Amino acid sequence: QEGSTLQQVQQRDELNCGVNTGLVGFAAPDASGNWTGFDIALCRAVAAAVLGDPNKVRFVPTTGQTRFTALSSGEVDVLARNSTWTFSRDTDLALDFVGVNYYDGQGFMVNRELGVTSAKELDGATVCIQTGTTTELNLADYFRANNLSYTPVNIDSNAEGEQQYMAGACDAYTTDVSGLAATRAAFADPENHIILPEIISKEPLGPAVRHGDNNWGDIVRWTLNALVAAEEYGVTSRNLEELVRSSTNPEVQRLLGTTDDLGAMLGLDAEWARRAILAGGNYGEIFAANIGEQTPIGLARGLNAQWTQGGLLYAPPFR
Amino acid sequence: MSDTHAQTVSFVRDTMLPAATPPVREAGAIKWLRENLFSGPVNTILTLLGFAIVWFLIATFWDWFAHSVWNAGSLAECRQIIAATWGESARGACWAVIRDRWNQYVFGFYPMDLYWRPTMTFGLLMVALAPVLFSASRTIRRTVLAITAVLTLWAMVVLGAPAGWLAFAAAVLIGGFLISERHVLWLLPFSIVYPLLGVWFLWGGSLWGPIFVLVGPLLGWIAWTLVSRIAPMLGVVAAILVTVLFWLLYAGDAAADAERLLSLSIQTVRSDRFGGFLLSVTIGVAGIALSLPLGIILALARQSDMFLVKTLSVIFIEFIRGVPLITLLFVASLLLNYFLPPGTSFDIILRVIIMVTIFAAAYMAEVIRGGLAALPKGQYEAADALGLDYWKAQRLIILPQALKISIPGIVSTFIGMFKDTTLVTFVGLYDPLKSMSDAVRASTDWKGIYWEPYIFVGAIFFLICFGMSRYSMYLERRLQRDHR
Amino acid sequence: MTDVPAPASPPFRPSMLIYDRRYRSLTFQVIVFILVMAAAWWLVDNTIRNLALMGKNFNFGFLFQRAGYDIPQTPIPYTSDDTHLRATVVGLLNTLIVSILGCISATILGVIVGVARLSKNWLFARLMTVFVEIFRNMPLLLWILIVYAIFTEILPTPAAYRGENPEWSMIFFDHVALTNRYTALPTLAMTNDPGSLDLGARVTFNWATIAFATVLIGGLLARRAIKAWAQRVQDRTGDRPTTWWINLAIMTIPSLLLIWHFGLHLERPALTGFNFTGGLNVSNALVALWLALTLYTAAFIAEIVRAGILAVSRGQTEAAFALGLRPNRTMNLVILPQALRVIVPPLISQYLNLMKNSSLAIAVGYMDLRGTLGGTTLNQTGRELEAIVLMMLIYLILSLIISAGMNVFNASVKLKER
Amino acid sequence: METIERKIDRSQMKVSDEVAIDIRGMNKWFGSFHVLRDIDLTVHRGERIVIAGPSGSGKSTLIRCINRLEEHQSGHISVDGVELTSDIKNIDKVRSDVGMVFQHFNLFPHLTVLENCTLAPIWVRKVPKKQAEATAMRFLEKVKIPEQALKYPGQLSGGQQQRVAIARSLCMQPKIMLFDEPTSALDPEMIKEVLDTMIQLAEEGMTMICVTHEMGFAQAVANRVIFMDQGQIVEQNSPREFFNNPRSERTKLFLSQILGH
Amino acid sequence: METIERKIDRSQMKVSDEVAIDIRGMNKWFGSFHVLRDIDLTVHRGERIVIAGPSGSGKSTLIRCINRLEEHQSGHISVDGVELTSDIKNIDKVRSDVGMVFQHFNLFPHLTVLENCTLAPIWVRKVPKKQAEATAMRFLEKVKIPEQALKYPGQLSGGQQQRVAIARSLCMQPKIMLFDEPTSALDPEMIKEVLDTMIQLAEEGMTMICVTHEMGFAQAVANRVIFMDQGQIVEQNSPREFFNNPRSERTKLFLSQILGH
Ligand SMILES: Nc1ncnc2c1ncn2[C@@H]1O[C@H](COP(=O)(O)OP(=O)(O)OP(=O)(O)O)[C@@H](O)[C@H]1O
Ligand SMILES: Nc1ncnc2c1ncn2[C@@H]1O[C@H](COP(=O)(O)OP(=O)(O)OP(=O)(O)O)[C@@H](O)[C@H]1O
Ligand SMILES: [Mg+2]
Ligand SMILES: [Mg+2]
Repeated sequence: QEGSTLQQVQQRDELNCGVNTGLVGFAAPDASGNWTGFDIALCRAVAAAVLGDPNKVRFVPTTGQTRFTALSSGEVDVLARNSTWTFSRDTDLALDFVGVNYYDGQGFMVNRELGVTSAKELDGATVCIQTGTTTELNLADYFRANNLSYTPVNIDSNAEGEQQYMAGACDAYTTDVSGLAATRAAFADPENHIILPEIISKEPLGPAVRHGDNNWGDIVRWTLNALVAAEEYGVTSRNLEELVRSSTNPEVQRLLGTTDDLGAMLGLDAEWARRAILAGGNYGEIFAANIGEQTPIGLARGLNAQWTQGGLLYAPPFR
Repeated sequence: MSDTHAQTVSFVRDTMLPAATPPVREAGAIKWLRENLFSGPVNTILTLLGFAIVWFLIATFWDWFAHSVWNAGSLAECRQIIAATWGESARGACWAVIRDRWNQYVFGFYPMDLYWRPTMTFGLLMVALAPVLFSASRTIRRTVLAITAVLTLWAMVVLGAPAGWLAFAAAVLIGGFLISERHVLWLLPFSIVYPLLGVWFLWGGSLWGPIFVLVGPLLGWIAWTLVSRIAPMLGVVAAILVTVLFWLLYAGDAAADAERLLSLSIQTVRSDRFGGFLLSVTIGVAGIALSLPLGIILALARQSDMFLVKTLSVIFIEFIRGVPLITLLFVASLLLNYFLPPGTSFDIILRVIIMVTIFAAAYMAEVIRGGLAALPKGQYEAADALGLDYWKAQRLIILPQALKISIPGIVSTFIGMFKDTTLVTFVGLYDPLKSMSDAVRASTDWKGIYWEPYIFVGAIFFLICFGMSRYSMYLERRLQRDHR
Repeated sequence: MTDVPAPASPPFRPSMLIYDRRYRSLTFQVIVFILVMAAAWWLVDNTIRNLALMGKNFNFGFLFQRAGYDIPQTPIPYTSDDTHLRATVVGLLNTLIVSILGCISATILGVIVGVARLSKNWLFARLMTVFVEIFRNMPLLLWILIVYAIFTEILPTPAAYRGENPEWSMIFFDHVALTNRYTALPTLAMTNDPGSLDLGARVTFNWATIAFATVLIGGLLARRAIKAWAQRVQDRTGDRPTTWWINLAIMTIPSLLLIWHFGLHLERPALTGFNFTGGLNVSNALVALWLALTLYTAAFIAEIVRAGILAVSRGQTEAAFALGLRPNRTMNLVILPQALRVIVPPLISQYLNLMKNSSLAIAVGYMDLRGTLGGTTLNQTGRELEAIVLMMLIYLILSLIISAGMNVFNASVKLKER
Repeated sequence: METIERKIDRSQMKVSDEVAIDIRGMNKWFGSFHVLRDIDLTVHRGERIVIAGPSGSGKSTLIRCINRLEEHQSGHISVDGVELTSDIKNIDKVRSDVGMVFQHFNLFPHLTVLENCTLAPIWVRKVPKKQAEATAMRFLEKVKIPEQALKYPGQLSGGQQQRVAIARSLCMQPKIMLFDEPTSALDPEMIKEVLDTMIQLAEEGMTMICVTHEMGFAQAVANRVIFMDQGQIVEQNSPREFFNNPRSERTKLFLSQILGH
Repeated sequence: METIERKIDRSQMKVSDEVAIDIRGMNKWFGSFHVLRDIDLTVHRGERIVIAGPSGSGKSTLIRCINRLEEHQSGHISVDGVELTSDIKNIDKVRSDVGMVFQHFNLFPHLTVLENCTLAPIWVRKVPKKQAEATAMRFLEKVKIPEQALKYPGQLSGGQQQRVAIARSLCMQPKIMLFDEPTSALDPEMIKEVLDTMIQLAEEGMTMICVTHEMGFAQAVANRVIFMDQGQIVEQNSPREFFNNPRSERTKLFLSQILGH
């Protein structure tokens, strides 16, 4: 295999990024085929960091089946497809999850009319579930652990799941809470559907790269960290130019490459993080623009707030 | 008792009777009804049942169709319009979604300013097909080509094609029309280069790529002429070898070098931009064009008296026919990368086309084998006795006849394959039926719309497939009549 | 006049490898063999290197790990604690269930439509033509999706059966409930349960089932015996005794006795909580897939049947009529036996297609072989190479079994010719 | 021709006065095409009638009307006193009394020769199988192929197949036999064996109507030759008169074509 | 027969001493069935040989061995000095020197008559198209159907088709012509036109081997008649001797059957 992933990407002058085939808010093509979403923004940030242009990305839609193969076979350089970081995927599947860009958990959505307020009351229910995901395993485990019975209705895509749920073909729809929120947001009557309080699993979603190319892993990891750190330090796409000139915070200076050429350690130039942040803003900006409370998806920051705000986002120091 | 009875009945007719009209017992329409609908108790029951079915279908779907809305920006708006026009409880079809997402259904995510390119490619396809498909009838050819030319040029103007390309398309379409009027077979060279032109138009990039792809078979042909003097069969092997080696080893670099010397590029459009019917038709046409020759080779191999060749082709054909297409598509999307040298990864559409081709070719081989088997042995013997070698006999005598016999089977394989292009949805491509409809439904505007996309896509598939099967029936009848 | 075959071959020269017909074909085969071997070696070598690069190996051990996921429809007992292997078997059984059901119903419908297309009734024949053309010329996937959509959109949720004055009521004397999730059917229950036969691996057969199967098979054998007896009587006297009432008795009375013995009765499904319980809930995924496969395949079968009947020349009917045979006898004795020979081979390849097409189950989430082994298992274990190879092998074996059946049939009915 | 003439024992072939088939003013149309026009024909028991005429003149249609393979639209046909109407009983009666041999044999390819011959006796006449088989073997012997009884029709030559077809008809013990160009699908070597069989039948006094172009057969066996053209009976006469002294212009033309080479 | 005899100008038909075909001790098996046994046959340039014999005696197989449509297993065949082995070059050479006419014509139905005739010259002999067409027209004129050149074989009568087949062979300018029962699939009216064509060829001195049952043709044209039975040459002689004075018992039996009716 000639060269590292970085070299390959630079030679190709394009980043191949594996994404979901269509999950509004995270990754979906619009009517003219432009991809937008939370995961998309991360891809663009990496492309900006590595190639200098956030648009030099090719989005490869992957299904639940094809995503990991696409990555391990080299079809994509990075997989940013709301995939859960699990032990076996990290080890047995020979992937490297380089961080978490969204802390999620699996939940249930039910129709308000059912009068159900807790997942424990779902005994005997019919539950719609997307095949081939960790949610399938979590669901089985949860109901077993609580000694409840259920009938799964396997569905093949999110759109199909919504359809089934809306028609009442299942009592509950289960997937990651973020997905539930996104789905509910698109309903004509969101107020009639509630997301139950139980979160039955930990779903750290994050970008993954192939095992073995640590340098490339570092690049993706630190691009993500740069976005998170940028928010922590108040670096936004709007004030970035100014901070480059005026910031006195040494951490910010190192992040933006005005002192200490950290980029060289990654094999990039000094301004890599600037470009990554400029691509779509810092983590907070990306969140707000794609899935935040102002968007139809309407997700609160919750666990995904900075550690300083009581969340779990915690970028290691740039030094 | 006598043997002379005959004398007593001896009879000669002097005046011939004129033909009379049949006795008319009832008026025409009533007679027809009685004969065709009510000719017995069972028939009467069947007729009533038939009417019941028709009535049920009409009663169920009529107001839904009657209350169609063609112009709205979202499903909610549609429902408002329906409620406003036909009352609160009225149901109605919201065809506005097709109108709204027409481009997406037809072109997928192809860049909007380049829509004229697929349009032109499709228009030129008709010219390329003229000598192959429409050679049988001058009227049909004239109609098809004229309509194609007008429609294509009109669509290109509407879609804002650059003047240069417009002129090019006009030249080819009108030129093709004129040439086909004189001698349709003169268009064959165009048919041969068309696949490469088509690829170039659709995907863009440098023209040198297709040119050097074309150089491969050219070199192969040279090798064949040289070697086949020694032995024709070795000639074929050499030709294939030379072609493949050239493609693998030199074509890429040569094209890149040439491009550096003289740039012949148009804007590149990547595979992930393909979707909707553009994707189906691209995969379908490519699969059809490639599976036919492959199928012929497989069929000949299966008919061969060389044990090894025969066994290999039997194994191949039976294996492919024994597994579902969807598993082969999985192979394309999941496993092909295992089988290729590490680090190579090529276009998913191309991989899918390869698998679809292989799949169709196995079926095609069986169809053609049937045609070969139907030929009388005398044809082979006559060819032998005239001194034609194997390849010439196949090319000039056997295949033309076998293919004609197999036309119905070939076309139904094509139809099956075209329908199967919808399965690419399972490997993440945007087929018009499922992926595209899911994508449309994922947007807030059209969430919850269900029937209309399916009916629309189904209707288009029906038109194409039904048209193909009718045309093949026409062709079959025509060929039968031709040589009698 | 000797009969000794002694063909002596001329001495070998290297140029004969190319010029001599016999050796040339040998040469060619050797070249082909080398090329094929080289290609195979190339593929295998690539695979090995790729596996090494990805840090994977080719190993079916994953089949014995815990599967961890649930399957909606399990013909044999299965829980998420079972292995992937068992999940695979469940998937395979689900594939077989929908395939067999589909083959049966598609054949029945196809024969009816095919014969109806030949009917003298203009309206009915046209309707059938429309049916055939519509179903043949649109993708199967579309039909699966549409049928499934009809089920989910038009049928009610179980909740519609709730309350004093429910919006929907159960059909067949309150025994069957149609919902947009499943069809709730009554189950058979016994007051004298004879216990079960354990086949190991948690596969059990109730003795009552076995008893019924025995009675059924016995009945069929008895029917054959009676038919043979009727034939003998006819051979002897020329008159064929009427046997339908004996047959009816044989087929029903022992079963009725068994029902009485085991105290067999129907247990109605009842709406408890979210769903109907106490009955057999046949998921709409199965029903929709089955229906779509049936309709789609029936359209093809109808054409085959029609062609088969048309293939029996008009002269055969005329000859039979001229001999004084009545139309129904002509059909049974002359037309059908001949038409079957024409119909059965393409019919069986339709069965093959149906079996392969059932892999589209994924579209409605029916967990067949593709959904278990080629879906969730593949996905959870990441063993795509092994899973897909195994899945293709299983499909291939099923296909080969079906075609072997076809070959046996073909050989047995082949017309004797000169 | 000589050989045939010589062999035949005309003394056996008596014609009775009983009427076997009576056709009066019969007309038939295919759609609006008038195939048979005003046919009048009386056939007596024991008569051997040959029908000749150019292609498309309605010969086949005429004899197919006699056992109701085609329906006539006006006029009357009665066979053995049974009038052919759409009454099924009458049709059944007539069909079991009238045997028919087709140009293309129309043997049932999925049954052995013996089964071909016993099928109708067993299912229509309800004859016990043993007895049906015995009868069948007798007739197979008569047509000189008892040894082929267990073969399938596809394994026989054309001439043998046609003889089986004749035997099959005879097994129903018909009173009248219809032949529709029984030899025209045969190779020349096989024509003779089939004609021989037919001559034998004639000698035994079977009432026969035969559409054929074998003029030698007509001269030797027929006691009446009927010439049809454009759906009409143009001339009928004894074979001698017919061949030596044709009276109608059309007949002359036809004979000159047939016997021309 | 008379007509044929009269027309022929035997003076033209010279037999040279040159050997055209030489078969020595040739044997052939189909599987374990010994079809041809120890065949020895020498044909001189200009000779016209008729092969007769009962069905299945190996006549077709023999002449098909001559242009290697069948492979012999022992013995030697040489045609025009070229020994037939499995060497392709030799086979090609022989085949382009030997024309063959089949019982069932085997014309190519998808090509016009003219294309049928020009196909082999163009593709095998690499004759320019114009020239090939001119030659073809010449031979079509010779077989008296130039006006049918642009029709398809399916539109011609059997006799015309067989004449096209002869013309097609002639277009390759063969030195030897093989005929395998060229008239036996023809209707009687058409036999004569084909025989006439063959006679004309014979008169022009073509070397011919002809399997046929047309004894009139044999008497008129052949200078040798070969009688085969059970894969062996049982008798060969001049036609006059052969017909008037057959020596072997089997020949006598055969002749009595053939000329019997
Ligand atoms: N089922 C039919 N429908 C319409 N026309 C028919 C039908 N059968 C026969 N005809 C027409 O009726 C005419 C007489 O046919 P028929 O077969 O009786 O002629 P034929 O004298 O037996 O001729 P041949 O010697 O060719 O058998 C022909 O013109 C034929 O085309
Ligand atoms: N390809 C073959 N395989 C096996 N046996 C064959 C083959 N071709 C011919 N035979 C047998 O070889 C014998 C001679 O056949 P051939 O065709 O040469 O006879 P023939 O003298 O030409 O007879 P006919 O007059 O019927 O044409 C026959 O018994 C035939 O069954
Ligand atoms: Mg007729
Ligand atoms: Mg022969």
